[in-house]
Amino acid sequence: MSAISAQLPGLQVVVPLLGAIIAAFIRRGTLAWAWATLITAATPVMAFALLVQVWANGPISYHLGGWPPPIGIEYRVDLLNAFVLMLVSLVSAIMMPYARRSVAHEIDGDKQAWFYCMYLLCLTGLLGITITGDAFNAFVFLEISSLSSYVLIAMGRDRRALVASYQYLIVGTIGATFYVVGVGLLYLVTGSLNFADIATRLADANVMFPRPVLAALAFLFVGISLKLALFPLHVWLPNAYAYAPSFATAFLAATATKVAIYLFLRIGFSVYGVALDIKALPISAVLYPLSVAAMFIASILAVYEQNLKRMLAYSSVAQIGYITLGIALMNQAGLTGAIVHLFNHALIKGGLFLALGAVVYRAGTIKLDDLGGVGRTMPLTLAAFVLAGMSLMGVPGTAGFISKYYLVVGAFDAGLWPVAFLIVASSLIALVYIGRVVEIAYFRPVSEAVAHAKDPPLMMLVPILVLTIASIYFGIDTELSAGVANRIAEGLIGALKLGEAH
Amino acid sequence: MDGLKNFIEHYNYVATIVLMVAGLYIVIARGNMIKKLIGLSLFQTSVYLLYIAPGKIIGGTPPVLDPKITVYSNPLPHVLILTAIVVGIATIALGLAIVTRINEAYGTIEEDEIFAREEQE
Amino acid sequence: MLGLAPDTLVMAALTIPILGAIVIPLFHNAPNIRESVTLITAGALALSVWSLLPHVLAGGRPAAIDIAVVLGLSVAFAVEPLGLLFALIASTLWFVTSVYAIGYMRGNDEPRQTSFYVCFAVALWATMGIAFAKNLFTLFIFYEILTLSTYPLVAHKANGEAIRAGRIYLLILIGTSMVLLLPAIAWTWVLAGTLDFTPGGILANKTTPLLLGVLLALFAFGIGKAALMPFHFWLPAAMVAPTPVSALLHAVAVVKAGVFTILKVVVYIFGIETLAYTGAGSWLVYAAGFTVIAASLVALKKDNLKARLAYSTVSQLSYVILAAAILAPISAVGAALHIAAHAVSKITLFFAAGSIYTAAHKTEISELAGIGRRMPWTMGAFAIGAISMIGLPPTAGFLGKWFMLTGAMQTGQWLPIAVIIASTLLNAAYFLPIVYTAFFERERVAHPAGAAAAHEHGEAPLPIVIALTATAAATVALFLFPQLPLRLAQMMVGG
Amino acid sequence: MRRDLILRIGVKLIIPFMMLFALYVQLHGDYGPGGGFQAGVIMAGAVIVYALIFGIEEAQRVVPRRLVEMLVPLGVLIYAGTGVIGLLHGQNFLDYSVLAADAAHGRERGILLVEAGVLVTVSSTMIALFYAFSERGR
Amino acid sequence: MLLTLLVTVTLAIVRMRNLFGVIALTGVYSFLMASVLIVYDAVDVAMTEAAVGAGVSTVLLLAALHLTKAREYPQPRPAAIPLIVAVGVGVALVWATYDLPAFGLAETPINQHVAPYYIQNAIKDTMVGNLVSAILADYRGYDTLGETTVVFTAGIGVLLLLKGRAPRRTSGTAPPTDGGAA
Repeated sequence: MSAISAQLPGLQVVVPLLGAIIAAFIRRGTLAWAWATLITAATPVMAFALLVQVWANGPISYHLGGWPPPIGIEYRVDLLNAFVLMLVSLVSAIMMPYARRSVAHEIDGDKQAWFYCMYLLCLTGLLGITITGDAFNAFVFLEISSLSSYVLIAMGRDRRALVASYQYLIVGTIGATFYVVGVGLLYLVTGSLNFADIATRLADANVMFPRPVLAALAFLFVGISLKLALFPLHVWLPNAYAYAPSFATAFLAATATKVAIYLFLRIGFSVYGVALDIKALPISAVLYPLSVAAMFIASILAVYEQNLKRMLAYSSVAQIGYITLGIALMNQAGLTGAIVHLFNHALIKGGLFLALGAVVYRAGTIKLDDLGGVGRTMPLTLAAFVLAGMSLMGVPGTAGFISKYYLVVGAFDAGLWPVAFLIVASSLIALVYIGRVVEIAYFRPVSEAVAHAKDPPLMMLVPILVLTIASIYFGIDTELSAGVANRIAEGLIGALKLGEAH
Repeated sequence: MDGLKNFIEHYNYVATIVLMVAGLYIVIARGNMIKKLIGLSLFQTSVYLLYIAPGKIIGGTPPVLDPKITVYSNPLPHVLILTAIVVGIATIALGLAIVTRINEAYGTIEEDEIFAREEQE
Repeated sequence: MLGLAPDTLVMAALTIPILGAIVIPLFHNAPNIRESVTLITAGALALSVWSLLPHVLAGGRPAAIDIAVVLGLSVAFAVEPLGLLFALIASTLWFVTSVYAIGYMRGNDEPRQTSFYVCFAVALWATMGIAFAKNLFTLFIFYEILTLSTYPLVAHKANGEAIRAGRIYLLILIGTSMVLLLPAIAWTWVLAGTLDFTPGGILANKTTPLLLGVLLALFAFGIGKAALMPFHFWLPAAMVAPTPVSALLHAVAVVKAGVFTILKVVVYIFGIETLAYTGAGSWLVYAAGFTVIAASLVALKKDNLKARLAYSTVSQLSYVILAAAILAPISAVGAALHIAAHAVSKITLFFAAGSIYTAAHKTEISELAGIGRRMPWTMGAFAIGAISMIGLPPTAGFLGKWFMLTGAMQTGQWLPIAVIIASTLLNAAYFLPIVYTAFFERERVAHPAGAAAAHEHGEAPLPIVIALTATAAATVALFLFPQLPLRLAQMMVGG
Repeated sequence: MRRDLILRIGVKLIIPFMMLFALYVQLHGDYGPGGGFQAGVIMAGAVIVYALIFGIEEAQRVVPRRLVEMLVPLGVLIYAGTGVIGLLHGQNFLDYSVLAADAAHGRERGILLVEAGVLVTVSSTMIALFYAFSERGR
Repeated sequence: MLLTLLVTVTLAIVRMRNLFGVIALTGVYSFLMASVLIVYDAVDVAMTEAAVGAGVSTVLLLAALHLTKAREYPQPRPAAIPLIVAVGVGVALVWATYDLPAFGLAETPINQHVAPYYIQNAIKDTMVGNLVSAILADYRGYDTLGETTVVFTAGIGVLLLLKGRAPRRTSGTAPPTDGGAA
């Protein structure tokens, strides 16, 4: 047992990796699905075990190939990435039962098996990015997840999926290359690739080579921002989410951007923040305007969107704005808000996109005007959609409220009360675009498109409801979400090396 | 003169950067999807030099151990770049596959035309 | 009265309505059972709330549930006098309204009655939550639930007008609460480190009078349900809803939740003393006073009966805010009394309006000539309600105004006094004509054809008549026996 | 150009040498430049040349599509499997030291194995790509 | 100097419109790059770059070109903004790299910190003389596993995308369905 728990960090990634490899040998879709479900179900278990270990005894360091860092590659699990690992794996595991029908409906039979193989690879990549303590290794797994997600997106029925995937490939690769350049510069000035090791050596390096250190930050920032769709680098996201297969959309929306944000936190706080005075770096200065712009512009774009998937995609860009805003605040409450919103938004968006997937499955369209009265033909699905929507607006008593509340308090603590008002004001726009859906779904006569639709089969319905209920539940019992996030924020801020000014 | 000296010392960087700029320019400016991919690979390739050039030690030899030799160039960047090359070609291959499909679906691989089509729909 | 432990009763009050909401849809296809479930739920709720009364009068503060959420936010409930008063009014009137609603919904065979009753039950659940909330956060949660659960009722008719009204309703109520109230709460937390309702308030010398004033403004306008101008539009808009909704929710539960919240914030968050000596609240007198007058003037212009009642409500609500803003304990008592008084009298008026609509399908005041002779009960009740609105004895309306005036006199504030007097005249000006036309004018017949239709109606269905007679009676009774609400109100201000 | 006898003979002669060279690059990787990846590319190159001259069908008769599609994951499996052996011996993932009596030999063996894995995946992937693209053409 | 040649080829690639020629040039580019790498003692990398750049990618590009039969059109879109962006990045980098250590020195961080360990211990750790192989397959073997996985991903991905005979849809005939369900 202890032997296994000692190997957990390795297994966390190796298991899905092996799963993916073996999935490639499978030909039958259903079988591949069962296999993928089994593998995925195993990941949150390991993640939870890791989280417990870390919560109890602090960070774990795992040396791949038995080589200690910086010679070899290190897996370093602290509270932050244990939390993200758990989020990613848990959400994926919840979604898997849903996948079978939805994928069978949207993907040709002979392609389903490999579709799941790609999904597992994507999961592997995301977990790998999250768990690794090595900058270059992170890049390799970034590429694994990226390449597989390009394929996942390109599998969409609509031919526009191909273009979306292509654009994502271009943008994603540029982002990855920027990241490599950034890592390269850091390597040139510190001679190391291990995050922790870089952090220890960065301060001296900054004395000798201040410019490359700053440039490296810039390149990493841009590279990762492209991945996490920080406004205005989000252009790839709406189409990618809109035309990908429903399951892929839900999966990516709930996990991919979150991992990118994690990487951002890791580099910003654990590397730069530890070595230099983070408040002296132009991080907040850049993040504030972009976040606010995202919160408003993206939300407004969502209001005018007819395709509901695109609407939610824009809303995702806006929500990412909240998270980056919380990061920019750089105080306890703000950072907690950012991290807890990472968690809540994954649940909320996961639920919303799954619900839309169910609509696609039954009604075959998600064009808002075709969905009149769908609330009456697919009551449970739409009820879930509305509830998750409320959580998205941040109605008190829902998970979304907790995040918003932390952010507002953080803004007040930072003495930025205008920001506090911007946060709440922008969440009103969410009310508008969710409200549109409610009006049409409930107060319009039933349209012919949805006349014969009904709630999806149980295997699809349950994941939707689970995620939705979770997105409400974590508005009351926040032990696992805000509680952990709070301690993570403490850890991150505690480790910061702040100048005398602060 | 110092500036010139510095320039020469950093010539490899400058060259690298020129390649990078060229690649990036192609990616952004060109509408032909294959050309874009070529630009992308240029962009990626340019990074190789950024890693490898600094690893070169004048008077050093390739990092293949040999009792007679004492000074070796830094092998680590080589390893990283090997990985980078592979990743690059993988990306290009995938990109080309997608482009092929796009061509089948739209009958063109000029982005502008495709966007024009989408406008009509 | 139920002999249960007080805490259990609180629990009951907080669970019964939501249980009802869950059970009602099960009998979607059996209207009779469905309605009786509603009645039973309402009755049980009223019973359990009334059973709380002795405990509270004895000085008890029954509590239930305490879930810590984050940053000291917790979901917790504790009954205090003002809350109990509010709960008593709401739960009792819910029972009456349910009786009325059955008559009304069937009389006009409205669509989607099941969802109507469900939303109604949820709304009442939210009201109980607000009444018994132990802290701002809990109150805020149920405040929003109330908004969201009443939205479907407003948009009930599902026609263009109803949907538009629904939009305004949501945008203003959610908007104000999100953009103003939420920051206010967060700010309060940052300042005071707690959100519990505490006698004497929690903000004593926590910040400068100026900021205190700003914070008060955030609350006063953030609580859109109090319909302080300019955030009152949602109320007239909401009148497209079926009359029972207008009656119970938009004359009692929702709007009273608004002023109730303001009262609680003034008394238990700021503390009357704190506001009094910092003078942070003085501006509120003007805002409220303005709303009182302005709304009355608008009401004068309205010919649609429900619209006029709505604007009357807007002005009456600001009475309560005004009373609170006077910042004299005695006027705070007046505010509490006025909540009760206005509740019973305004609901009577709405019942009457609905009754007219059901029996005669008339909505405009100009059509009401002589209707008093066809519907004596209805218009009689209407008259009582109107008198109470004006604030003349022997009706409940008189009490509230009386206490307000006394408070204003004591503190020597002349503006409130002027406002109250002026508005009294205005009230008379827009209510008495209705009563007059109804009873003393002859029926105008547009043309013989129309005449036939016009003649074919007497009183409204029995449940309706019963209901409005009961509330009218209550309006008078409250004047004759004011001890109970008075006692509760005085306990609130620590008397 | 299918008719061109000399070319066909020439290729027939070259291909074994390419294969041999690939193997050399593969195994010599420990002492000189080269390794699984380069070898894999060359190996694939051999097959591709063959296919170019003798046609896809002919090539697929020698190296069936199905086989290639199997080999792609197989290589990674070899690599990862080598890593798992470490796990099974209670060592960390990819710790080769357990593959032989003493650590150094174990690691040498491990390197050999994983390079083989790389070879398999790379060569088969290249061939698969070639097949995929050329089949799409017709 | 090779680098200069490299730069000129690159510029030629930027200018040229005939895709076939461009692909040919990329081949040349790769060979030049390879030779530059050899100068920098990166023999393995050079070998790979030659094999991949001049070999694989050329074949793939030609295949794709054959399939799409495309010839790049003269550009309607303005070149100003892209130029600014690209050059901006370039300037940033020049500015950044300016105070990096000069070329070829031994006492730079990267040549001081981790690398020496490999040079001293590779043989006794792994009995493999080629440091690159040693690091590639052992010290950083996990990266290489990832790299192989990337190849694997791309392979399966391409097969997945090009599987079966897609109906030869000519432009416009594809059903535009919002949300993917056809």
